[in-house]
Amino acid sequence: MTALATHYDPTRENDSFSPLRFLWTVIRRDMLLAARRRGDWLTSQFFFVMVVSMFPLGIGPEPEVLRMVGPGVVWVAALLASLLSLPRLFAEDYRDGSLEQMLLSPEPTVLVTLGKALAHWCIYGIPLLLITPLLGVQFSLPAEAIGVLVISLLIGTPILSLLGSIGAALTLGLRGGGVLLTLLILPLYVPALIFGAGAVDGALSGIGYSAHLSLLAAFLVLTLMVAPWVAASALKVSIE
Amino acid sequence: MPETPAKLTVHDLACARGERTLFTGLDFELNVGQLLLVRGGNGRGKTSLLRLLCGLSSPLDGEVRWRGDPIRRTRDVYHREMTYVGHVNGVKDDLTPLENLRMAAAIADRPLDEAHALETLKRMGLERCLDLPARVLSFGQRRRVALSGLVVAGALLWILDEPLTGLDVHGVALVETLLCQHVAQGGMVVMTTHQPLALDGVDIVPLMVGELSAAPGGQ
Amino acid sequence: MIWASWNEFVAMGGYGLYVWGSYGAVLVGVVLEIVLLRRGQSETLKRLKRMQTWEKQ
Amino acid sequence: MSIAWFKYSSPATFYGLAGKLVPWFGWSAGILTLIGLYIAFFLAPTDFQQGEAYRVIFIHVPAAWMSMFIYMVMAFWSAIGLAWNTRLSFMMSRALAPTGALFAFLSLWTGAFWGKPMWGAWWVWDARLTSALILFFLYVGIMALWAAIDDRRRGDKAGALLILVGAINVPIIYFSVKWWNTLHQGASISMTKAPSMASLMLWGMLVMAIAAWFYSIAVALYRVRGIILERERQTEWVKKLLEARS
Repeated sequence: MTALATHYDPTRENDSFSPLRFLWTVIRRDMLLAARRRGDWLTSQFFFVMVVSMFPLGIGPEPEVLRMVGPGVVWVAALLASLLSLPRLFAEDYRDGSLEQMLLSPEPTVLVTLGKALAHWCIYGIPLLLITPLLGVQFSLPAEAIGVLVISLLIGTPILSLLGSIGAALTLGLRGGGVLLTLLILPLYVPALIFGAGAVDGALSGIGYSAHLSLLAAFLVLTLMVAPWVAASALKVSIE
Repeated sequence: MPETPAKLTVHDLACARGERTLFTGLDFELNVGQLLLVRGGNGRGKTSLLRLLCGLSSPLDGEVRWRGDPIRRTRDVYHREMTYVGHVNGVKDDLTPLENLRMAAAIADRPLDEAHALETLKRMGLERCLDLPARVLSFGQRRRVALSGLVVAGALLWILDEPLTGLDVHGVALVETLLCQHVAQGGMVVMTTHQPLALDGVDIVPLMVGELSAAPGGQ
Repeated sequence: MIWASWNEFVAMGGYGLYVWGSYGAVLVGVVLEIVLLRRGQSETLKRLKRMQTWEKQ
Repeated sequence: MSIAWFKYSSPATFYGLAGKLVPWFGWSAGILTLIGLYIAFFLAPTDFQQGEAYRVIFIHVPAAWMSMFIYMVMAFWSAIGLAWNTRLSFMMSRALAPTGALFAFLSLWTGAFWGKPMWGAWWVWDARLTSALILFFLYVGIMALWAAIDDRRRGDKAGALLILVGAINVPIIYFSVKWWNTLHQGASISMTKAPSMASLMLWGMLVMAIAAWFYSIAVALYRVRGIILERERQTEWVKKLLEARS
């Protein structure tokens, strides 16, 4: 048995990279776990495709109508897809006790929630961007509009993950957590939806989309600054 | 930072779950080389006390101090020097025991010596299932993975909630030797258990939880 | 006074449905809230009373 | 420091104080409402543009104001509760939520009933109405969260966090909806500036707003008494009170 290696070890104190490394650890960990369970990931992507594909069946095949409705439909589907995959953010770790171990890490809890939100974005957000062009074609959107749609989703999906992490932390361990999470977080998604879908509308109608995208980016920055802290205190409250 | 002596002191601690007050006015001090054995019936607040000591939950009243400072303020120092093994193992089903150890060490921001980790896993009797996902292991084996994480972490203060549950006879013997070695080396342990413990030569501080004011030494 | 007669007041210049629809809804909402509140309060008291006697045994 | 007073005022004393205040606020709300209605229906002239329909603003605008004002008061109590961990602040925000939700719903209802004669449609995606709709969803969300969490301490803190996040978002939602609305529909007739704002109308709305405010205080204090009883069930003073009650 080696001696107690890590008594209180002052040399560790000034390791300035440990928060970043810890953040990367949390992200890498969630990506690894998601890779081991590819089924969940696939269901979320297919959910997104199927929800979007239902609308033309409901609205009718005329290209002009679909072009007008397309951006809103894709964006609302992105909201729903992220809300579907958010309860899993903390639920499994909470159930098998590893969430407690993460809260007992010397690194601040904010990094846990930030890391998990970013991991959720990488796992569930980015694949959405790859599928969107196919769906854009389905709604006969011109190439430029599809480009703006993908960019708006690129800026928008982290917002969905960050705000969603607050909802996931608040509803941790509650019965009916998934529906409750949607009820809590959907109103907070409204600005992202308006700016995101509005950008594509702007591109389609030619009045320009840069204003929308910059406002969306501003909302992303605000969310990035607020959401992890709120989610961290929500986690501490839920774990109590 | 000047190295004040490692000491866990609890001052006038009170804990409630929902409406019920579990205990009040709890005072004790744990020094290096001691093992605090928390006893008490089910639902009397043993687990709640341990979670209060870890800082996972906040007390109704009173304070927990590590090296003289309240753990709320010296959170990073305290969490670097303690490890908690709760009822739930904290072992991920999709990862192999080695991956679990490596991930736990990374999360706890502790260096992991690969050889030492493998050797610990073998010593904990897990050599046959090193590359199997933890999902297929029995509860006892998963418990051993959690305990090997404890050994690899090498923290000063161990907080263990019923570490012996699910372990067979060899497992229990193994844990007892671990505890003896840890305390002998100047470590500290806070643990709860319902099973009898054969810990020779260990300075055990018994603590009953559940009466209104838990008087230490009421073995 | 603006209103020559009672039914002119009720007609509200042809917009009676909208004006009284709004004020009526507010009245219903307020009355409903007060009634539910008082009933809820008395129920709470009864429930607490029952729990108290139950705990006393 | 006034906040300290609140921290040390035990629920028992607050229960008594609230009990005394409820009838005062209740009756003054009633009187003010009568005055407001008198102004609305008997003093305010007929509007040449909209005839009598505009009289709905005497109830619609105060309801909209109150729904936002109550949410901000709830955010205030949530912040106090999280900062000083005072149980009473959490109870106050729980007591206010149903009344806030009622006013949000009423502002939607009266908005629709006013939109019909003015714009010819029961629901118009006007910036204010849409923000009121989203504010109503926020109220529903917070009450759903409280209902879902049994443990009171967790419910209080989780609810307070959600209210604060919502409070940060309310202005952003209003701005984004306004931006979205003006782009699509062009500047529609905005609610408050419809008829020339004669000072009489402003007075009418102000009186009704204060009446609604007093009403909310009375209802919130009444509801908070029930919450206090429920939470302090184990304490002596509640037991004595219950015995006296039987």
